[in-house]
Amino acid sequence: MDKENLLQMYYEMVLIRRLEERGAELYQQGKIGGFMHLYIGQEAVSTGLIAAREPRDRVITAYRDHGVALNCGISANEVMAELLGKATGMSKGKGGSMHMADTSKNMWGGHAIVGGHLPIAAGFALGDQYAGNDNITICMFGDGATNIGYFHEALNLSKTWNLRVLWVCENNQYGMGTAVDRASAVSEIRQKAEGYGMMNSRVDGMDVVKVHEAASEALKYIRTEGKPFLLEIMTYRFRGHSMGDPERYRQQEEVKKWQENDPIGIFRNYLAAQKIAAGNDLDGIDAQVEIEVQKAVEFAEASPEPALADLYTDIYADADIR
Amino acid sequence: MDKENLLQMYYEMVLIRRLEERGAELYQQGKIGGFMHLYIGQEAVSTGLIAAREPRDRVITAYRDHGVALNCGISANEVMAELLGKATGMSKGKGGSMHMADTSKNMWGGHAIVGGHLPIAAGFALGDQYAGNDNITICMFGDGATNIGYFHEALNLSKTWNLRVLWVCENNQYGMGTAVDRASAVSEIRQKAEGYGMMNSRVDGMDVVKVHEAASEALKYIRTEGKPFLLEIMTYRFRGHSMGDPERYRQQEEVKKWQENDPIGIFRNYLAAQKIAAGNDLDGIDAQVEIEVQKAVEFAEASPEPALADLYTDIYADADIR
Amino acid sequence: MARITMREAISQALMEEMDRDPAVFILGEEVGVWGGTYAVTKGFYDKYGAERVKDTPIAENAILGAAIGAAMVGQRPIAELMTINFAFSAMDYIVNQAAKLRYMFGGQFMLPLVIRAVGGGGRQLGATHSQTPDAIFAHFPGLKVVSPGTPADAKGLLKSAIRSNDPILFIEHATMYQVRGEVPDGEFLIPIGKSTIQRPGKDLTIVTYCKGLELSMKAAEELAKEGIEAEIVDLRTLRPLDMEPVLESFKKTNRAIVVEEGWKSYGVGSEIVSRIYEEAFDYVDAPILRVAQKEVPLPYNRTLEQAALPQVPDIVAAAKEVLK
Amino acid sequence: MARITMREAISQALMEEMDRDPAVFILGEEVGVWGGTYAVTKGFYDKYGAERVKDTPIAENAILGAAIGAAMVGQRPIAELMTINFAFSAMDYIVNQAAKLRYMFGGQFMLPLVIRAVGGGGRQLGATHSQTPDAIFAHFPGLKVVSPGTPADAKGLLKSAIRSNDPILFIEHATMYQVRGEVPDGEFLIPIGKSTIQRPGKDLTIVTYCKGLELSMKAAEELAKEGIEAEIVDLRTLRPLDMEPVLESFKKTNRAIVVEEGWKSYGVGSEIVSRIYEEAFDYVDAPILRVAQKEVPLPYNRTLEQAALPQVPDIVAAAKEVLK
Ligand SMILES: Cc1ncc(C[n+]2csc(CCOP(=O)(O)OP(=O)(O)O)c2C)c(N)n1
Ligand SMILES: Cc1ncc(C[n+]2csc(CCOP(=O)(O)OP(=O)(O)O)c2C)c(N)n1
Ligand SMILES: [Mg+2]
Ligand SMILES: [Mg+2]
Repeated sequence: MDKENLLQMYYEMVLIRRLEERGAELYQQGKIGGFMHLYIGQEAVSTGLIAAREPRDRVITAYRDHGVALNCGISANEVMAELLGKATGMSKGKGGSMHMADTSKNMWGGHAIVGGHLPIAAGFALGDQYAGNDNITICMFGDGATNIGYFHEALNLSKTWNLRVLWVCENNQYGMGTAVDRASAVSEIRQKAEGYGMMNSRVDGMDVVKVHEAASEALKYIRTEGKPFLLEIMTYRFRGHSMGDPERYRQQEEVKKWQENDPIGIFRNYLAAQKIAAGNDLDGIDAQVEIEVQKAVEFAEASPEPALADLYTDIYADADIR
Repeated sequence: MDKENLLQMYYEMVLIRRLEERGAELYQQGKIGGFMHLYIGQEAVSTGLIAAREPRDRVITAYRDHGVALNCGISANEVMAELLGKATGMSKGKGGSMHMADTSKNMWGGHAIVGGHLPIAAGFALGDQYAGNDNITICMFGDGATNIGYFHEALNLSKTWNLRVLWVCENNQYGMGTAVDRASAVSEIRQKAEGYGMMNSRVDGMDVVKVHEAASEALKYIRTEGKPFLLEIMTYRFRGHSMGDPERYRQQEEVKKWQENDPIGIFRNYLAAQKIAAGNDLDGIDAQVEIEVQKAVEFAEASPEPALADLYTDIYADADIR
Repeated sequence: MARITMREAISQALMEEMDRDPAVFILGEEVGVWGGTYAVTKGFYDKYGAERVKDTPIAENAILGAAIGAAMVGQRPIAELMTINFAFSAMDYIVNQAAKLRYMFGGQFMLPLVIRAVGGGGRQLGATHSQTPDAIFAHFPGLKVVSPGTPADAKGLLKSAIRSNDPILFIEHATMYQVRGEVPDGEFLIPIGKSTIQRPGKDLTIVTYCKGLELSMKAAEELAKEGIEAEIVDLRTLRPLDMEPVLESFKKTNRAIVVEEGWKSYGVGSEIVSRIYEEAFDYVDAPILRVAQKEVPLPYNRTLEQAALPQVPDIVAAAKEVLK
Repeated sequence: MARITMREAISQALMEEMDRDPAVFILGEEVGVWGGTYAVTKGFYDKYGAERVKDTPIAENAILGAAIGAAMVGQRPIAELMTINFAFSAMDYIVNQAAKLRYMFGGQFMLPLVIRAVGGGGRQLGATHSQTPDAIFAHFPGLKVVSPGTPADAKGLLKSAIRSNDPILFIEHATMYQVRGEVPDGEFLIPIGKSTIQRPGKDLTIVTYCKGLELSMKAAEELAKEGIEAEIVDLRTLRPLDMEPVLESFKKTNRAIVVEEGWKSYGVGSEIVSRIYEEAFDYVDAPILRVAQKEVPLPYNRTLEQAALPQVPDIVAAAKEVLK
């Protein structure tokens, strides 16, 4: 990876962090509603992962999707506008925090039914296989999602039909308040791939460079072999499951321990150690992000609400019949 | 196993065979309706398996259930009566071929939604765990059923909660017309247990003695360790999936090859070779079964239809409100 | 125009659309090598090959999820549920995914998807395998629900469904595949969302669809013998629901019954009855009655099952009742 | 008698029944350590331990399947679906297993099972997470469907549900946990399957339940200011449906509206309207109207979402309309 790409990754990670911090404030002020799940702490995962894809590779994820949206190239303006439910959001304010998609950027959402998007991801890959191309579908989901039947049916189908899917489990060690071992028969999620005879690997998700490497390798395998792959990425969310989580299920020491392992801090150290960028350069990026996020908030606040008539549009494609 | 038990197994296998042969005739005559799935060819599986259980161990299976019902001690009369939809059937004619249960014999059905009974089996074991006993639930299902999400959720739950379940996959190599490899990511079903870190084994299901041994071992493990176990039993159905299967998906040579491997014939040879019973003794059992089946048909045909008022009973337990 | 069975009409529609548009493909349990459990896709596997007639694992969520995904990226899948009873095993994909994805993402993509499912009772398949739960699917905006009652409608509606850019649940009836009727050869489309008069009459209106149409036609013959001329309106599509022919007929006859195979409570009839009173209140001369399934899970025993299902005499009796 | 919230009333019912009967236990996602997503089971884990307050994997089929199995062998599980939207991910267990198993096996066992699920819109959760699909569950014989509108009813009905030997879907509303009301302490049972008058009146009948009750009570106050006295009948149970108080009220007022939060088409109102006309035709003075959700998937944006949901002014307007 060259300097430009590395700095781009740094920029994206900081952008996710700052945008979500502002989002949390706006949520507290009642300007954002519904459920909002922050990605803070997990930035290295989607950043390293998405940096490894070709633009023609499709991305789909769960409701913890702000980071993925930004990594895919959706603007901070649009993300913020969607959070505020404005007409200028990429889903016109109809989707909100959990449903960010921009198909022109090959980002297919933001899905709120746990595990529900996995069979749909298999469907993307089926569509591409049917079309005869070698696009890959990158499907991200949580550790908790690997216990639902959707996971099983999707993984089995992808292996049986040789679909090009990179299954990415973001193992942040909890599904809401339930630690992996309390819900899953195996502690390492990658072991589930054995039941499908599927290639798999596991990587440290606090280190964006390692994530990028592991993802690149997996994508290469998928592209050339025409088979799926399961990548488990170990990570941790620094905030609650969603806004307003009482967090009775974990100790504050545990959280602190992980926060000392901040993926942005780790990456800064790496960039300095490798002499790719000094603290100053990175501070410059931080400042630039600060402005970008501020502008995004202003853009979103100034944006119009969707028109009342929009309630009835986008239901059907044939015609807007009810 | 002593002689008595071995001969009992022989008797049960022949009973299943003859009863189903008569059932097929009655179906052709229009006296049995709905779907009817014959067990012919697979008799050694449930016979060896059920012979290994304690009476307090619960049994639950899919729609291919006549054999299991007989092995559990339900009478030929009742099985035949249920097939004919008579009030004297164990489900009062409301269930039919696919829904044979007698909870007093710890046989809990006969279930027609593929894989649907697996989470219910986990529930039996949960109920027993909650009650503090060491009963085991024996849950049988087909190879095809291992691709549906229900399988995954049930196996994961059983391992995570240490439920006493013997998961038994009757691998007869087809789910309707779909060969295992066309629907499953792995050829050996037992491999799926790896994804749950679950103990497992595989056994020849045409040999009732081997089935009995493998089942006994698995049950011992479950009872003492308090953990589930997946047993794959290799078998073959000699008839179509259900009555009226065009059987376009397999060659007649393949069927013939397996029919030469008849589990009843194999067991006869074994009994003779081990000098447990001569051909004569076994012919005596055959003749006895012939009479029993004939009587069952007569019983069923002479039995009354359910009363019209029964349409409205058994819907609710509190009172027969509609 | 040829006199063919419902099965042939459906096969024809599928073949014609597969020939016309390479983006159309079929997936489902036993659709390929077996030729379809109800033989609807017999011969398709040989003609179109394994890529376009895809046998799937028994995994209804994967089938529908994969179909939805493929539709989102531009293909036009036809997913077959072996029976509509198995729709409950993949309910989320029908009412929560297919019905909502387009809306939730502000119209960024289309969902040109047909889910074919056969339903209905009367074949002694027991409580879990004999349902006619059409009404519950029709409850969800975002989905379209079609259920034809004649071979011609089956062909014309299925072809339109395949060409539609929206998710459509297409419900067939297991006991109607042998029903024969005149069906136009080749190109023949019937618009989704249009009810129609299947039999003209002046004395009362029978509103029905699918299996109910078959029964109502027979009942109308019985009634005709007694000089009663029933007008039969076939809904054909349950969502979007076209009340116009119903109301037009009702304003003429002033009396109506609704006939459906499913359970009466919270069923299709409930909606039709409510709409008639709402939109033609001043034309009502007698209470509108519903003929439907008894409120019991369907039993295996044939006599009991037949007693639970709506029958021709029930329709005749209801018709006479509203004419009193 | 104390003035407590709906949340407290439900917690109380659960605790009292767990204390009374050791066969009662709870299972579901986040019911234990977390204390329930809506804090209904807060403190339960500490009080009853992990065996009686079981946190489950995110696997709705396993949760309901396990509950059904445990009920069949004699326990009395209360399964919690985090929201009713996830019922679609385990639909087969609700409508095809719980509702039919007893019947299919000729009554060999009971299914003493409560499925608690919270539903409803109005919290900007988007289309897949905001539904009020109660009507579709009420369509299935074999199931009982209960949905209380006051804290007292919530307590009395939930306690009865836990003691019932049948599978019961118990639907709560996400925006009503803070609603307060007088609730009797300790032993207090309300029978399943009984509608009741929540507000007496003489001018028109408002038939409703759950969230609709809250809205209708407010609307009745508005109407009262203009001298219109609405009688409010709360269904409380959707199956078995008790029409007696509805019909009695209607025979007095001769005018009615039905208020529900779910979609209008094929909804609860459709059934109620049909039944009133069927059973009290001669008492009808004006078309019966339905107030319900607009036929759209619910959007995230607050203004749009509120526009889609039925509101107090909609009820007031409908009431005046039927009084014209
Ligand atoms: C089918 C379904 N069941 C339950 C929920 C409620 N729910 C939302 S997020 C969540 C936890 C998911 O955990 P995990 O997959 O590990 O993802 P994470 O939140 O940790 O990123 C649950 C239970 C849901 N949205 N869908
Ligand atoms: C959920 C569901 N999907 C589909 C079916 C239709 N179906 C009935 S049996 C069967 C094949 C099952 O194969 P397998 O599990 O191998 O059992 P076998 O018949 O070989 O004993 C199918 C697809 C069903 N009953 N339930
Ligand atoms: Mg997680
Ligand atoms: Mg099989």
